[in-house]
Amino acid sequence: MEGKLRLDQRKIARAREAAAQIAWDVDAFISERTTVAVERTVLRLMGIDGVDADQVPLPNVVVDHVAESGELESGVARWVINGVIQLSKTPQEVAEMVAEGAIRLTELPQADFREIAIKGRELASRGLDRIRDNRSQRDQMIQRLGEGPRPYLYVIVATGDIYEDAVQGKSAARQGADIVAVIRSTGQSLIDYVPYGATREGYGGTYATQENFRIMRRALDEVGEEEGRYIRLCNYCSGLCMPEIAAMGGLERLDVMLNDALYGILFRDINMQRTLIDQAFSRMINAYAGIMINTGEDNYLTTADAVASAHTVLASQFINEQFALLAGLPPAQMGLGHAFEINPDLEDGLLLELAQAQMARQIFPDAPLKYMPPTKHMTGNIFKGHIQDAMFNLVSILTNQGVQLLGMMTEAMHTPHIHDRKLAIENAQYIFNNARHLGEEIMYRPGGRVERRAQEVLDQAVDMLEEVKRIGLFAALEQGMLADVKRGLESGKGLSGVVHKGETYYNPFEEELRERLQLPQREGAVHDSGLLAN
Amino acid sequence: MEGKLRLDQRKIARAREAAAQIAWDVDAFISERTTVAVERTVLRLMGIDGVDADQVPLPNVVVDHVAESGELESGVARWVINGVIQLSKTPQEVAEMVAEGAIRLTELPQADFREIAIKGRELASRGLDRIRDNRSQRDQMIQRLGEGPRPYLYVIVATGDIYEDAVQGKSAARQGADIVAVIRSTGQSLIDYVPYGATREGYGGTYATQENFRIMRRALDEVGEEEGRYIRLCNYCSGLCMPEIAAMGGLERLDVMLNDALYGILFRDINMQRTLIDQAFSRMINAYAGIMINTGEDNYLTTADAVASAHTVLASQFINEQFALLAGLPPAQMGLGHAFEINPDLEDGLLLELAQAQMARQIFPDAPLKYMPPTKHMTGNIFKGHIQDAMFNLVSILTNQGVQLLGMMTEAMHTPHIHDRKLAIENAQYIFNNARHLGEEIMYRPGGRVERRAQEVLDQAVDMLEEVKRIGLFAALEQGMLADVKRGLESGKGLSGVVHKGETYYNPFEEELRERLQLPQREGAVHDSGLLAN
Amino acid sequence: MTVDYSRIKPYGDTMNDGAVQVSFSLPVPCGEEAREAARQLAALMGLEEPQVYHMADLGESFTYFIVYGKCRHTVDFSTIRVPKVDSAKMDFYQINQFIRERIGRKVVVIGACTGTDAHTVGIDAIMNMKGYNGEYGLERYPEIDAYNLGSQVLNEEMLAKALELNADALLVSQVVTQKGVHIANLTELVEMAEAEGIRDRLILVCGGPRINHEMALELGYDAGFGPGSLAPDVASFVVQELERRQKTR
Amino acid sequence: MTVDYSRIKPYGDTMNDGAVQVSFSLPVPCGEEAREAARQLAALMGLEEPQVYHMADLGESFTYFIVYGKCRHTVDFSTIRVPKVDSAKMDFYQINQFIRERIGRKVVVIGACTGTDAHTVGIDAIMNMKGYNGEYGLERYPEIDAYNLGSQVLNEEMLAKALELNADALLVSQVVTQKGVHIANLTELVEMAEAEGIRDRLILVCGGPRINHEMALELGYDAGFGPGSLAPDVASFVVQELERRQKTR
Ligand code: B12
Ligand code: B12
Ligand SMILES: Cc1ncc(COP(=O)(O)O)c(C=O)c1O
Ligand SMILES: Cc1ncc(COP(=O)(O)O)c(C=O)c1O
Repeated sequence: MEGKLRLDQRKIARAREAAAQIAWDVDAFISERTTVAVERTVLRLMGIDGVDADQVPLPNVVVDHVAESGELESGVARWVINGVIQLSKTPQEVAEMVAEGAIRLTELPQADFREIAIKGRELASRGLDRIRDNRSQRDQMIQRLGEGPRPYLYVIVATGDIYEDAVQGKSAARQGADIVAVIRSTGQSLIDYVPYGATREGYGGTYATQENFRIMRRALDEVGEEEGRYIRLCNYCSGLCMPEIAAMGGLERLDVMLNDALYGILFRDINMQRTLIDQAFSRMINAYAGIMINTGEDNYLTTADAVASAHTVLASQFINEQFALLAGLPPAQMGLGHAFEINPDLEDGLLLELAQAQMARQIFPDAPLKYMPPTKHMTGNIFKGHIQDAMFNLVSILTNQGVQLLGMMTEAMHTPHIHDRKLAIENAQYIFNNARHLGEEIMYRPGGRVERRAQEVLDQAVDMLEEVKRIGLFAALEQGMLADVKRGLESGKGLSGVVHKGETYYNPFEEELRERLQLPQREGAVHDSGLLAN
Repeated sequence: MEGKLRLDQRKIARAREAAAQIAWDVDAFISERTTVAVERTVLRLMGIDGVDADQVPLPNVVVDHVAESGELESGVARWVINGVIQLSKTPQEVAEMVAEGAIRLTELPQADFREIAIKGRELASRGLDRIRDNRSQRDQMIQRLGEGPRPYLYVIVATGDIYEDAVQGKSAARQGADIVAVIRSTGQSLIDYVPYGATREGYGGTYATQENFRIMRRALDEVGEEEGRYIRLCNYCSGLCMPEIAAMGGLERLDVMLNDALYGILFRDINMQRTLIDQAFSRMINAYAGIMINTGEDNYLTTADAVASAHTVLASQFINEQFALLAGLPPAQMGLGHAFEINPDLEDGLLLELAQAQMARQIFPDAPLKYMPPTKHMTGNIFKGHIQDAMFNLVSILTNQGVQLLGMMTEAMHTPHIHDRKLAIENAQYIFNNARHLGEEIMYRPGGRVERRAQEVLDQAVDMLEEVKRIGLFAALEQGMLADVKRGLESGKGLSGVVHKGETYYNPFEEELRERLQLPQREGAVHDSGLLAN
Repeated sequence: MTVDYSRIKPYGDTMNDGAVQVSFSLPVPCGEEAREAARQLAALMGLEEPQVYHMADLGESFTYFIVYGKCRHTVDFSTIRVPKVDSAKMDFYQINQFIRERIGRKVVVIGACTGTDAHTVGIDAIMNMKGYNGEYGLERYPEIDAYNLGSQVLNEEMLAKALELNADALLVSQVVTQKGVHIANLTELVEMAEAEGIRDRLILVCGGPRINHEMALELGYDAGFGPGSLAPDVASFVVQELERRQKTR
Repeated sequence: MTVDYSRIKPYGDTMNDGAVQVSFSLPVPCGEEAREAARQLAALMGLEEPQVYHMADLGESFTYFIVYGKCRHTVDFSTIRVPKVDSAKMDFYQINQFIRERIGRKVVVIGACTGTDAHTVGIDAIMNMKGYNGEYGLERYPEIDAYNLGSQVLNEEMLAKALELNADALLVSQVVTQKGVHIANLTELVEMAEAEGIRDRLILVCGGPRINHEMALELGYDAGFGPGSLAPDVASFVVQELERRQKTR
């Protein structure tokens, strides 16, 4: 697409450079640390699943167990693999023995590290192969069944009961949805483990569990076969269990994941170190799983004004883009977020929405931009709400967005009812079809209101990013430069789960992922050490 | 406004020339004829009102009376004025005496024609002065109260009961309406008299009577004062009583009138001679009363397909324009009609709607185009309907229309309920405000789909008009070239009411109107005869 | 997630949650008392926990409301039986063949939009040559003599024409329904036909956006056709009914 | 056009026409039987002549309906009385002056969005410096010590803080209402305050989009504030209630 709005390419380049520098600086920090969530993820990827007698997930049991022994700085993999070798058990069996209190991992005899590394590599290969297989299964299914045109129609289900969700999801697919997201129960993002099994009781959403993923995946595959269209499944790869959920998503063939480098820090008061480390690992998994991430820039506009804070959305998109690149996520998997949240009563507000959407389109030409609907200014007037959603759909088709999170006329009331989605899908289908090529036909007056607005937002974003680059992301977060909230380096939830890697730290999955994603290995990686060279 | 779509100016000129020729040819035909309705109008303008013992309106009684005597070819004015002179009565008293059977007008002694002409001129002046006074009262009220911005928000009331209509109209004005139209009961257009008094029983609308006009006028003036905004009143100047209703509208200060040169012929099977003669006189009155007419091109698209028949709308606009000019109606009073009736399920349908609306805007730059909403493709799905209406509103603000007949989400069900209008007004206000200057910001790709479509429609209209010019309007109507219906010169309703003017034909009101409108007098007019030169 | 079809309830996102949306206006001035009145009305309608989500002042002491609530009523779906036009649906070719083979003469059909109603698009859709939605209208059927009388046809005229042409079937369209004008008009036709003693000789069919088969039967018609009907639907019914009558006669 | 306020009915375009619009889904497969079920449900709701104007297949044996009908229920508007926060509404300056003159010390107010609810925009609108809709929040009031605890604050924490700061008033925001989670949470706070014997020392105020004063009273609060509330509304109530209590104490 040739630029419809004349944007200064040098400013775009400056913004990108600043964001890259910001991400690199953080990456150096990340490289020296791991978290309990990353370690649990390693275990999940080894195939460890299930809960102990107290319903504590085995990955937590094992990580806590290693942590208690003060050995987490080497990572859990080393200890579990040693157990596997020493006891000739599977990782799952080893974990169960730990849970039963039958063994203490750090007290078992130690195998030679080369042996551990060989086993580690084997396990990592096997684990990632499962993810790779899912990815290629997805590719084949899409090949065979086809998929909806873009913008994809994305709807949520959120009954709290996974079995109702499955029904609602299937119904949505029959109505025309391309992506079905299961919204999580309030509060899940702040619990430091992933609940287990099928769940039927959530508030404002349904717990994300691996079994729930499976139930939904099966339901959507079923309906996809019948409708002759691959239906994508989405969930939230956020909160204190970010990388674990990425692993679960990879293992259960989720297709889309909410996954933002900064969201947890800003909007859930999760400790910044914790989230930044977690997101890096989660994104490598998402990248490898072929999962499209969706970033959460819309959240900036739920508290701040969408006109005044438009540039913070753009700045965050740049940062998310750079963190994604560092994790091996290609632009085609970057569902960078933004939202249609300008007060509908603003004169010429639609011009500003158009400017923002078109600007994002031009700056991130290969990203399947995820466009969020009006929410904040939706009211109990469902009729007015339905046309706000129509305007949102119009802007999307005019600016060629990638993923259309459908607005619901009942936004101000409840999570969507079964027919709310139907009406929302009809709305989008009508507008998309009836204005299909309008975007190709219209041009914006050079120097006009739309173009000037885009330029102004870009300018502000460049300024902001260069300032963040100057002081560093941590300081910027501490000063409340993003989303107007101040977060301390040492405060927020989950800090205690951050662990400085020791000399002996070993994570075969990260190494294998980096290899497969063609990312450079971290310093000290076994992979680069020649240990495994035969 | 500079042309956004590049239209061939020569083609526009050709279309206009053809339409002018078509109208002139018909005007020559009209000049030799009058109708019972025109004659009744003369009586109404003289102040004759009320009904006889059988509820027959006095204008009908008197015209029928003169017709019975075989003297209608001289017009009624001459006979009534003679009665006024001979009996020293007012026209109303004379009419009442006729109704009571107390006198036979044609058998009274005859005054000298010069005396009749002087009296005629006096009555005509007095009658038209009332209309002029109404016009200046409107101007003053607008001056004092102000009015809504364009596009005006136009809504209908249609309860069947004038007292309910008044409530609904006031409520609509409070909600933001600029124009309130009272829709007529089914069938009224085919009755050859105007019902009398306040009416409370109509189907699909309320009878148009002078008393009903008065009741609504009072209600809207009241609410206009309170809301600080002049509220326009609209009714239907169509059917067998076209010119009478124009007179009633002028006398009761209506502001807008549905008034189309061809509608009655095509869509009500009224005889073509009858309608064409009637429309000419009705339009002179509307012109003088400062009433904005609204033409009925939307009707073409309720039976025909809006894509295939788009050019018939444009052709009819050209014809209506020329008939209006012949009646002294300036472009500022020409609410030329068109409609948003393309099937909403058509891919890129919105592009075609935009093309049509923008084209009309450019071709008739000074006309307050009246834009009709989707009706035919509205369904019981009120939610979808509401967004069809939103798209309609969007096209209107993008193309700078003059009068926006608001679409109702309940179009497929019932004439509007009190809250349907509220939601419709909210819809328009939201879109108009939120996209206020978007029309100024967007340009259409030269040679693109939108522009090509407009060019194509214009081409077809030129062809059609030149063909109609070649064969003449009557023949064209006979061949079904307009709206796909064939109408005979001698068939259809109301033909018996057409009268060839005699040598002695006299209509002081037409002469006075032509004088005041600075139109040329008809051949044989007293005005040009020197008779009245003192 | 199993459904008890003998007691079905509205569904929002949880079985039997009863979720219902309602909107209406009340002739009361906008305010908290109005809101309470709306809530009470919803409660009378059987909505539990009625929530007024939107309230708008319409002026002139009218107020508009959008309400959601949980409906406590249930419907026994398992026993619902809806009368349907029970003729087998045939296509253009089959219908003409049926007439040739089983009726053995042309079938005469008259259609009109009657009373003061001037909405011809519906009856045209059924009758006109070019048809509607890809289906030819009856005028195109070689074995049918179709007469479309157009709009605003009085019942007298309709019956006179029926006698004149010895019609087999009358197709009556009614679109305007305000204040039940269509009911009055449809009823009048049946009564006039009965009065003239020709009711049994005619297949009476009505149609329109607010017509359905059940109500047509109630009004004394042989069939009723609602929105989306096409010529073959009507023709299939008419020819089969005609054959049936010929057999039983 | 006169209205009988003791028997008001919905209004479409004619007094007492009862016009009501309803929409809902039923867990039944789309078809004529479904339409009939919808009609029957509407009839149970008291709608006469129910018309199903739209029916849509939602898949998975669910069907959506849009229905209009004429409601036969009436409401007695003339006797409706709605409890309202009855304090006089003052502005920023008057409130501060009131505190200086009649309370004579700073008023301590604690606010939070409690339970698992993380929607802070509402409570921030009331409390934050910058305020909302052109009205400063309580933090800006010189005579008020305002503490905004933010979101997902547990009831225990809230009460502990109240004791610690010797608070005059607690402002509780609840936005998520699914499955009645807000009712449970609001009730718990009152019960805990009572259990600790400090209920009477506190002015308890709740607010949120689905809260109203009447329901707040029922839940044991002193006042409730719904959508569109602003800081002066709350502060006016708090300071006047405080004065009243000081007087009666
Ligand atoms: C087009 C239209 C017009 C055109 C009609 C042109 C024409 N030659 O037909 C014009 C502009 C002239 C018009 C005028 C009026 N209209 Co009108 N009109 C409509 C509109 C927009 C569409 C109707 C239509 O063509 N539908 C398409 C056809 C194909 O559908 P259908 O009629 O349902 O027919 C199908 C089936 O029902 C069935 N069918 C129909 N008839 C029959 C008969 C038989 C025997 C069979 C088997 C089947 C069958 O088969 C058809 C094909 O599937 C509707 C609103 C809407 N969206 O529905 C309003 C509407 C019908 N009109 C309405 C009104 C009030 C009027 C007026 C009275 C307004 C006024 N006072 O000026 C006038 C007067 C007309 C009159 N005297 O009757 C109201 C009726 C309200 C009510 N329920 O009573 C409506 C609903 C609009 C509204 N909300 O106010 N109208
Ligand atoms: C913004 C928003 C968010 C933001 C919140 C950001 C933040 N920091 O607050 C984010 C994106 C984080 C969010 C998340 C979620 N949200 Co949310 N959200 C909204 C949204 C769009 C707007 C709410 C808002 O800010 N309103 C503006 C404020 C000013 O209005 P207000 O809260 O009513 O406050 C006014 C009055 O009520 C009153 N008031 C309010 N509190 C108090 C307190 C006192 C003491 C007083 C006196 C007055 C008062 O004064 C205020 C000013 O006038 C609504 C939908 C909507 N349009 O209403 C959904 C909505 C509230 N969210 C909803 C849900 C389900 C969620 C999630 C649970 C979804 C999920 N599973 O992920 C999450 C989880 C959050 C959690 N743990 O609670 C649902 C709730 C459904 C229900 N009825 O139960 C809604 C209705 C959307 C929907 N249809 O699904 N959400
Ligand atoms: C990136 C991201 N993660 C997660 C969530 C969901 O919230 P929670 O953290 O409560 O699961 C959102 C909310 O929209 C989001 O944007
Ligand atoms: C010019 C004109 N006159 C009149 C009418 C109204 O119809 P009727 O002739 O039945 O009054 C219309 C319908 O839209 C119209 O466009």
